[in-house]
Formats: sequence, structure tokens, C-alpha cells
Amino acid sequence: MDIIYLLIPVSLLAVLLISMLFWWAIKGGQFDDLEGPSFQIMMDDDRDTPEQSAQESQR
Amino acid sequence: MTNSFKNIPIKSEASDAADELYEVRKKIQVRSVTGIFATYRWLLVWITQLVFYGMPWLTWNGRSAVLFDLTTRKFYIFGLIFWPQDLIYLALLLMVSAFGLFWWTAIAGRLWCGYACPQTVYTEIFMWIEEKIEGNHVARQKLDKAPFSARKLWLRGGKHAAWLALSLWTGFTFVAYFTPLATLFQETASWNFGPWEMFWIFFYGLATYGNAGFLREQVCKYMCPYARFQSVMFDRDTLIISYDTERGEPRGSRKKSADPAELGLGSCIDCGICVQVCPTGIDIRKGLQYECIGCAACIDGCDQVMEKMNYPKGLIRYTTENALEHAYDEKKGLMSHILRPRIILYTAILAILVAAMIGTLAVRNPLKVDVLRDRNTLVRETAYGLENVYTINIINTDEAVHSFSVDVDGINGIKLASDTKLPIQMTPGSTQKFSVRVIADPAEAKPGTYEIHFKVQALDTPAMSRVEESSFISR
Amino acid sequence: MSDFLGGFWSLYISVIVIGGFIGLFILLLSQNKVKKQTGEKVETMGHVWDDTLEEYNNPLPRWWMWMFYGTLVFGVVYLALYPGLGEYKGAYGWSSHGQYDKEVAVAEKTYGPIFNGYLKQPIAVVAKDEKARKMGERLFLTYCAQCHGSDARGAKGFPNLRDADWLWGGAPETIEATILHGRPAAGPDGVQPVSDAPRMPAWGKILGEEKVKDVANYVRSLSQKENIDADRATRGKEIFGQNCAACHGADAKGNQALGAPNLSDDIWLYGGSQTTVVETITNGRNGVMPAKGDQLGAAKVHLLAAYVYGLSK
Amino acid sequence: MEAQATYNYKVVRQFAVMTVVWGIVGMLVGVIIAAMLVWPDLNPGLPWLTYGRLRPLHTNAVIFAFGGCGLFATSYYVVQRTCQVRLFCDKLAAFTFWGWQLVILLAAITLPLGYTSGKEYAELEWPIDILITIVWVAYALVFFGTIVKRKVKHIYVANWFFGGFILTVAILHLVNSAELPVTFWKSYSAYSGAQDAMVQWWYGHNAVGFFLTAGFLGIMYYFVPKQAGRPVYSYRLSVVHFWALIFTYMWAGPHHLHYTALPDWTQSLGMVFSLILLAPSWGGMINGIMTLSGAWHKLRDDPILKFLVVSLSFYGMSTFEGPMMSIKTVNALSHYTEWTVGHVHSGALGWVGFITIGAIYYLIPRLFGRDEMYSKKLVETHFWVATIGIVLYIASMWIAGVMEGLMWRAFNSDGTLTYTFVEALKQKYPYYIIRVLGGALYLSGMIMMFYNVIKTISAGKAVDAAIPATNAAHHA
Repeated sequence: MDIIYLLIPVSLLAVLLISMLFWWAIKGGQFDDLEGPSFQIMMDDDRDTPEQSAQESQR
Repeated sequence: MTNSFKNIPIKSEASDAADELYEVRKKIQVRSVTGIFATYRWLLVWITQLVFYGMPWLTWNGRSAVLFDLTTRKFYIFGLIFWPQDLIYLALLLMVSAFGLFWWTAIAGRLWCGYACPQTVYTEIFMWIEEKIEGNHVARQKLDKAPFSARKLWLRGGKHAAWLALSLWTGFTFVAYFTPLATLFQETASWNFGPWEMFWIFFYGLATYGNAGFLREQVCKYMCPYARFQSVMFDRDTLIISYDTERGEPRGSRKKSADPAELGLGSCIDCGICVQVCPTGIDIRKGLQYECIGCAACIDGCDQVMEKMNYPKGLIRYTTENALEHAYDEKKGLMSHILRPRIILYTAILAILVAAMIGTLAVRNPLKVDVLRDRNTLVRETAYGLENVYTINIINTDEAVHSFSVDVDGINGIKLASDTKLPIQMTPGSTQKFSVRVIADPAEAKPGTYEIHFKVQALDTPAMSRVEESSFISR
Repeated sequence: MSDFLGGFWSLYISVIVIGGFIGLFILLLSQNKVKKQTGEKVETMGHVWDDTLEEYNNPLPRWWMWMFYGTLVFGVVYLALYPGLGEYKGAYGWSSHGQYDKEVAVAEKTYGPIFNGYLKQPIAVVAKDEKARKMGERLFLTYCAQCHGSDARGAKGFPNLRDADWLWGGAPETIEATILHGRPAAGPDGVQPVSDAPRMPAWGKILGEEKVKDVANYVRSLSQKENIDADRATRGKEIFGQNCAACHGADAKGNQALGAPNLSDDIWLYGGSQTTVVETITNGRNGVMPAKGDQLGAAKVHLLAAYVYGLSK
Repeated sequence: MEAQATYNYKVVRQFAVMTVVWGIVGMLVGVIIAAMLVWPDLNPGLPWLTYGRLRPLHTNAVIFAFGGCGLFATSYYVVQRTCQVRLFCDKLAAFTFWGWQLVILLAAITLPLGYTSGKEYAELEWPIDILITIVWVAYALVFFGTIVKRKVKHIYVANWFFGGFILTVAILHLVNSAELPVTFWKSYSAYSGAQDAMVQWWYGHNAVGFFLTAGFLGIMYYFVPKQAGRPVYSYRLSVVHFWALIFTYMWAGPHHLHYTALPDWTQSLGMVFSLILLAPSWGGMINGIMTLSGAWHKLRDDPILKFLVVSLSFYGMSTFEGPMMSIKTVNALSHYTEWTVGHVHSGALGWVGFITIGAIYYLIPRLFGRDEMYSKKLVETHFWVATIGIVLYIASMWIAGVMEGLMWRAFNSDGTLTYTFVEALKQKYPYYIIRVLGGALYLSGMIMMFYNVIKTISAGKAVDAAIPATNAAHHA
């Protein structure tokens, strides 16, 4: 049962990591705009081949 | 009364009004409708409910005709008694109903949802009660807005009482499939239900009350997985309730006498009845939507208006996407397109499955036999020959007494000896395990393993016999 | 005894679980209101996407929220009634041991009377009752057939119960005692004596090969006729007198008090050929009948004893 | 302008093709061992092909090889496209590909040889565990590195799911593979007794929870909107259900150990949190399915969308069935029976299989500069063959499981058991045959897919899509 001396610090570390991640997400504005992102991926046209987009950026 | 959420423009001005994340469900007061399809639907309601409420009352030589007795693990359906081993028929039944579902969905879309699904059937009954007590849909809308009063309490109270009574009766009937009705009545008289019976009467009853009384179309819109599957089974030749936009548009109200062609109007007079009668509150004129459960209320409603305006009926009708896009002439070509290869394939598979089910049920052998070799002694050398020991388990699921003979073959000169008196008599629905010894002459049975067969035969009915395979080890 | 080494862990679990519940409640509660965007960020919001979308606010089905609350509330109620939060045993006082004991008690209540009815009758009477015999047979097939064979005719090393030849005695009470306490009989504490030396001692080293063959021939000569080596048998008789008679008796009729088998009948527990008899004498035998008293209880043992007693009648 | 910056599609191509290959291998082994249950003497006498050796090969192949490669391919594709930036480091990404293929190869060798740590879904021995850890760390570096240097401020929800999946599988793998090596191919777990069972099934269920659910929800949140051509139904719900899902799934392990030596409090917690899991899981299903409201007509003639919608339906069904089965009274019947196998495969074949197939059908044309798959009709046939295969599989296993449960619990009037175990086993014989049929159908679907993918690739040429410069500036 002495494995617990390893598991406790590891789980505390994990909890710390997750809460930091959650805090950064809130503060970093990840949840500010919750409607935009769903459109964002729609606008990302993955159909074109490199040549097409090459001309596109030359224009 | 279109769904107001549909046309919120993208607001650009700043406002910190908060929208509800969750849609506050608007109660849809459905306008009642009469017509061919409504009659079909009520026909289905009567048929399904007569079967559901009626079946537990039937008796079959002394016991209730349909009973799923979980404690003794015996399932009685009229003459047939099913044991756990017979669940293969349940598998066949599931496959038949699955393919039946594929078959009629490919032909005419959500027939199950529109006419026969318990959610639709019970919502139909609950709406009928609501109409009888609170009046038509306009009266009900007024009542909704009306301030709290004795009359409102009386009406609402009456409705909910009727709903609850019907729901409890439904729960009671459901439990009657698992506990014989007679015992259930005794238990109600002395109010000592078993814990599970008590739970299921109220759980099933309240589920009916909740689903048909309150959730209604939300079950179809959000919860039901079948609603998702069937859309996968549509194709361009499936009969779907659709609004003939070509004929109907541009829509506009006009006087009865006016000639629509002159005014440049289509047949649709924009009366909105097709939306008011719709139980899921959608507008069929917006084309195929997954919320549409195919109940054809809008066809009945619209046809009535067409009659009044003496326009030809069928502005909203069962038609296929190809027909609407004039891939072929609807009048003549419809039937041939409906009976397309895919439908024929489904019909063939369905026919095979139904034939398999009926066939296996017809030749069902109520005798079940298991032969278990003794595992500790491989072979016993005795003065009178080599001996293997087996346990035979005979199960007589028939409702009559039978006596069974047991004999064995596989090695010539092989003999069977049993301490239990053979032939053995078995009461209905009983199992009997007994031990037998198979004796072989060492001269005949050289060292090795032999395949032997036990034949258990009911003396009075030749059909009731089983041959079970086992192995004889000799040294 | 508690599942926890110390109070700290029970607290540790309860804190995390309750914290988790509160977290989920807050997460759900906080997301109920969709706060509108204010001020300058709004134009990034007004995404124009090629398929002009007039739906902007997609509301969620409300029943999903109630379902989420419902499962959370069920969790709280369940954890209040059942053991979940560490040491807390739950108001309902349920435990898996408790459930098992309750089920055994219910089974006892239904089957108890049947068995106790037979317990009062003497074994000889019970043996004649057909219903008791059927129940006995089912008990036998469940608990005894693994060693004695489903037809109770035994196997190499496991006695045949149908041939009225008893190692420890065939009287009903002795059969019941054999099943209850096993052979060699368990002491009052229910534990059977375990000795590494076999009950039938290994004579191989003591007597040496030749003498063992002599005794084997003598013993077989008592009941078999063919391929007996006469002069070995006579020598064997003398060796038998000095060593084996102590347990098996001078006339080799066996001694049921010690469980020593009768060697004069042609019934052999481990086989009657010259090789197996030699092997038995050389290495000895240590057959053990496990005690079934605590596993089956007196009533079932009584019924089994009646069944076994009835087999050889 | 230096050479047009492009995405790294090379590693996505490699993983996508290997997904189909390992899918066929894993499912072929599955069909073989299913057939072995019906005809036990099917194996040609070689110890390496006995049932005991092939079963772990089947589970590891379909979860970690088929599912794993699927997740690698889609997560690399999605993270690049949503962050509009090339992968963090091409060489490290290539290392993850070859490293993962090496892990699969070693598994395919050691498992039939019988080297196993005996922990379900974690049978691989300690040297391979170390290799997996190294590859996984590299994978995390590439994935989170790409997110760090992203050009789009908001991290799309699919990346949240992928990120959650990567981090949690790392923790699961490390804790459950804590073992003491004894020889090069043998080790003993660091835990013992009920603790070992608890840790194993905490890992076991979360291999399902994170590897096969959170990861594939990430796939769903990108590919369903893109294929349907409509944005996610409610982006806000995806955030709520993400955090609720990853928190609650961690607790659900004990429902595998109902009525065992596990303490009562652990079993109760396992049950309670599995029930709470119902709402977050169904949140994902609603979000996915409602994304299609308005695009419903596309379902009629777009087989890829059919795969995605039916996978969401199976996800809804199996995540409803799961919480029900975790209720102790239901578990009393379903535990150890074929019902569990039916539940696993309705989730595996229905949800995981179909969403991966749909995503690969979406990806292959784009990765090889084609407009669509070589034969759309073949994709439609694959859909129908696979759907019927699943229905046969789960229907037969459900019924066999219920029958088995009923027969085990049947007893006579005097309290003795009516059936022996072998009698219940004998009754399952016809259902095993139907299951082989269902599995064979599903496998034939995968072979159709392989043919279709190969034909599409041979007609196309490997292409790396360009990173659109304009959008990037707008969103910096």
C-alpha cells in the first residue's frame, strides 16, 4: 500500500496542472467568443491545391 | 405561430441581454384535424391499444395467454412456452422488425413514427382528452393565457386527473404482462404489491404521463435514435410528405372567387393550417426537415382548405423527390419507381426472415436435451467392459406429461445402463438430470475416442425427439 | 473492519467526491445564461460565412439540462443512502455482505422447511421418500459428482458408493458423520488433520521390492484366482501377518474404525492388478474425503446421507 | 515570398493509410477468434494462433493500431488546419509515425508469442511500454507545440478533446504500466490484489473513455461540421460537455468490478459517476446530430455523412446502454455475459469504427489532391454492408448475453442450479455463428474501403495544402 506515497504527489501535481490549464483558458480569452469558432472552421477551405492558393496569394 | 427562433438577425448593436442557453419549450397547442390519414391514424390507435390493453385479459387453458414470468424464466405466448434457450426466436423477431422498419421506411418514410409509435399513439390519446376537456386549440391558448381561476383549475385539474388515471392504467397493464392479472387484482385489493411491481406501475405510468402529456414532440426531435436512422434510409424515390412548391408558390391569401392565375398566385392561400395542425410545430412548406414525423396531419388540413377553395387536393401529399422534380410523370410512373430494386431486395430479405421465423416456430420441438460427459473419470474398466459416465438433462417444455426413452449408438454392440428407471416420465415444464453409463466391449472399442449419439424419444409423440452428440473414450 | 487504513483517506475521498459534485453543479449552472457580447468585439462575432446563416442562437433542448441535474441529484441521494463517501456507511445501512446474508436468509426461509422436515426423520425413512431421493440426487450431482462420478460408482481413488462396501462403515449415522466431518474426521474445530505421511504408509523402503511383490501376491490371492505366484503368496502371508495385520486385521477383512479397506473382497479403490497393488504398497495412499458440514449445513447433509444410504439398498 | 508555406500532410497521409491497413488486420484477427469460438479446432495447431494469444492481439490491434493511427492522422490534420500553422517539428512527427508502427509491429510479434503482462488492453510487456511512453511524449510535444505557435487565438474545441485525450492517456499509461521487470519479457505489476484490479479497470474504462471517446469526439467536432457544411450546433454546449466529460469519466472504472472484492464505496462511486456520465455523453451526441439540422437532405446522397450520423446514433445508444448497465441490479444480470460484448461492439464498431471510416473517407481525397473518392457507390455499399454487420453482431450478442444471464440464475424448487455453465455455453452456439457473420460483413466493408482508398491514391498525387496567408493575418 506504500505506492500511495508516489500516487499522492502525482495526483496533486495533476490537479495543479489541470486547474492552471483551466485558469489560463479562462483568462486567456478562450471562452470569450463562443459563437465565432464554430464558423471559423467552416471558412477554412481545404479543397484548394497548392497551385490555386499560390496564385491566390500572388494576386 | 412559426418558431420564433428561426429569424433572429445577427444583432450588431451592443446589448447585455442574456439569451437562455436552453430553449424554453413553447407549448404547441395542436389544432385537431379530420381526414383520411387522421382516420388511418385513429384506426392504428384503436388496433394497437386494443391489443395492448386487451391481451392480459385473455386466458389460455387456465393461465393468462400472454405472460412473461421472469421469476420462473418462462415466457407464455398463447400455446407456446419459451424458455431462456428459445431466445433465438426473439433474435429472429428483432431482425424481422428491423427489416420491416427498413422496408416501409424505404417505401414511405416515417410510417412508424406517424402512425404506430407509442409516443404518437399516446400523445394522440392525451390530445384527444385535452380537446374534450379544454376545447379546441384556440380555447386552449386562451386558457393558457387566462389568469388563475376556479374554472381554469377545474378544467386543468380534470385534464390532469384523466391523464393520470389513463397513465396508471397503462402502467398497471404493463405489469400485467409480467404478473398474472388475477394475482395483480388481489394485490391491489390488499395493496401489497411486490417492490418491483410497485416500481414499474408508477414508473411506466409516470413515463406515459410525462412523455405524452409534457415532452410530446421533444421525444421525437431530440431523444429518439430511430429518428436519426430512418433519415439514412430515405432516397430520392421514398414517399415523403412534401409541399408542392411549384404549384403552391407564390403563396398569398385571396378571395375564394378570385382566379389565382390572374393574381399571379400559387394554390397556397397561406392560411397556416398546415402549421397549426403539426404536432412538432414545423412548417412543411420549408421542405424536408428531420423534425417531421410523417403523421400527414398537414395533408388532411390542407386538403380540407383545397376543397373549400375547390382547388384540386394534394398541394401537400405523399410524393417522392424525383416525382417533384419531374424525373418522371408522377401519375403513371410513381408505382414503378416505388417498387425499385432496393425495395425488392428488402422485401426478399424480409420474406426470408418471416418464413424462417414461422418455419422454425412451426417445427419447434418442445424437448430439450443436454448430454454432459463426466469429467473426472475418462474411462472405467469393469469386468463387463469399458464404461463412460454421462449426465443427461431432459427438459420437457411441453404442457403435457411425456415419458422419454433414451438409447445410444456409435460403436456396434454398445449398451446403455441407467440407475434411473427408463423410460422416464416428465411432468409439463420440468427438467430432470440423471446419470447413465455407456458400456462398450473392449474388443469393439479399440483405444481412442469415438463419436456416439444419444437419442431421446418421447414415446407418445414421435416428433418430440432429439439426437445429441457426445464422445466415448476407450483405453 | 473498515476499508481504510486511517480516517484521513476516508476524508480524502469524501472531499474529492463532494468537490466533484459541486464543481459539476457550478459548471452546469454557470453556463445557463448566454452572455451577449458587448462593445467592440461584436464585429468579429458577426462572422459572414458563405452559406448565409440566419440561425444565430442555437438553443439547447431543456430536458438535457434537467437530465444532467437529475443524474447529479440521484448521485447525491444515492451517496446519502449507500456507502460511497469513505467510511460513511449510508443511511440505508446497505452492504454487499448484508445483501448476501439477506439473500441467504430468504433462501433459508423458502428451502429451510423442506430440508428441516427431512432432518427430523431418521435417514432410513428419508431414503424411502421418492421426493427426498430426487432432491438428494440433485444435491449429489451438484456437490459430489465431481469425485464420485455422476452415477456414484466412483473412480480410481474415489470410492464406489453403490456397492455396499464401506471403508468407514455403512450405517446411516456413520455415512452422515463421514459427509459432515469428512475422512479422516475433522476435530471439533472443523479442521481435518493433515499429515504429510500417507494414511496407508509407504512400505517400499521398509520392505524392499521383493517383499512388496510377495505381499501383493498374497493379498491378491485372497480374492483372485488367475496369475498368482503361489510361493510368493505364501511368503507374502507371513510378511502380511507381521506388518499389515495391525490395520487390515489378521484375516485381511479391514477395520472400519481406521478406514483400513477389506482386502479379501475383489473390490479395489486404486485397482486390483499386480502392478497397481505393488504401487499401492510401495508408495502408500492418502485418500481424503473433505468435510462438507459447514458448506452444506446439517439439513442438506442429512438428505445426502439418505440418498447415499439408499443407493446400495 | 519564400516557398509557399504548406501544411505537413505527409505524416497525415502515412497514418491515414495505416489506419485502414491496421483496421483490416485487427478486424481479421477479430473474425478469426470469433470463428474459433464456434469451431475451436480452427487453429492449425500452432501455439501462436490459439485463441488465448490472438484475443489480446485483436483488442490491441483494433484499439491502438486502428484507433490509434486514426487519431494520429485526424489530430495532426485538425490541429494544423484549425491553428493554420504547420506541425511543430516534421522530424518529431515522422518519429511518432515510425515509432507507433514499431510499437504495433512489436505487439504483433510478442502477443502471439505469449509475452503479456496480463492487464486487459495493456498486455504489452515493459520494453514496449517504455517505447509507447517515448512516442507518446513526442506526440504531445508535436501536438501542443503546434498549438503554442498557432496563428488563430481561439483553440477550436476539437483540439481541446485531442489535448485532453493525449494528456489523460499519458497519465493512464504511466500509472497502469507501473511494473517491476523480472526478465526482458516479463514483469509484475506494482499493485496487487484488489488495488491492481482497481487500477487496471480505472485504466481499462478510461482507455474506452479517453482513447475511444474523447479522442473520437475531437474527430466528430471537426469532421461532422465540415462534411455537413454547417457549424457546430451549440459551441457553448461543447465546452460544458467537454469539462463535464473528462472529469466524470475518470471515476467510471469500478463499474467493471461490480460484485467483486472491491470495497462497496468504490463500487457505489463507480455506479453513481457512470450515471452522471449520461448527460455529458448525450450532450456530445445532441451537438453532433443537431449540427445536421438544416443539412438533413444531404444525408440522402452523401454516404460519408451517413457514416457520421449513424456513428453518432450508435454513440448515443451505447452511452445510454453503458450507464444503465452500470446500475448494480442490471449489472447483476449483465456482468460476465455476452451482453457486455454486445455493448462494447455497439460502441466500437458503431461509434469508433464509423466515425474513423467517415473521417478517413473525408481525408483521403484531400490528402491526394482528388475531389472525391474513387467510387462513391462503393462507399455506399460499404455503409450498408457494415451497418447490417453491426446490427447482426450486437443483436446476437445482446440476446446471447440475456439468455446466458437468465440461465446462470435459474434454480430448481430445492435451490440447486438448473443448468451447468456448459449448458448455457452450448446454447450460445447459434449466436456465435451470427456474430461471425456480422464480423465478416464488417470486415468485408473494410476491404472495400481499402480497395477504394488505394484506387483514389493511385489516381491522385501526394499534395500538401497551402496555409492560407490572408486569414492568418486577420486573426493574429
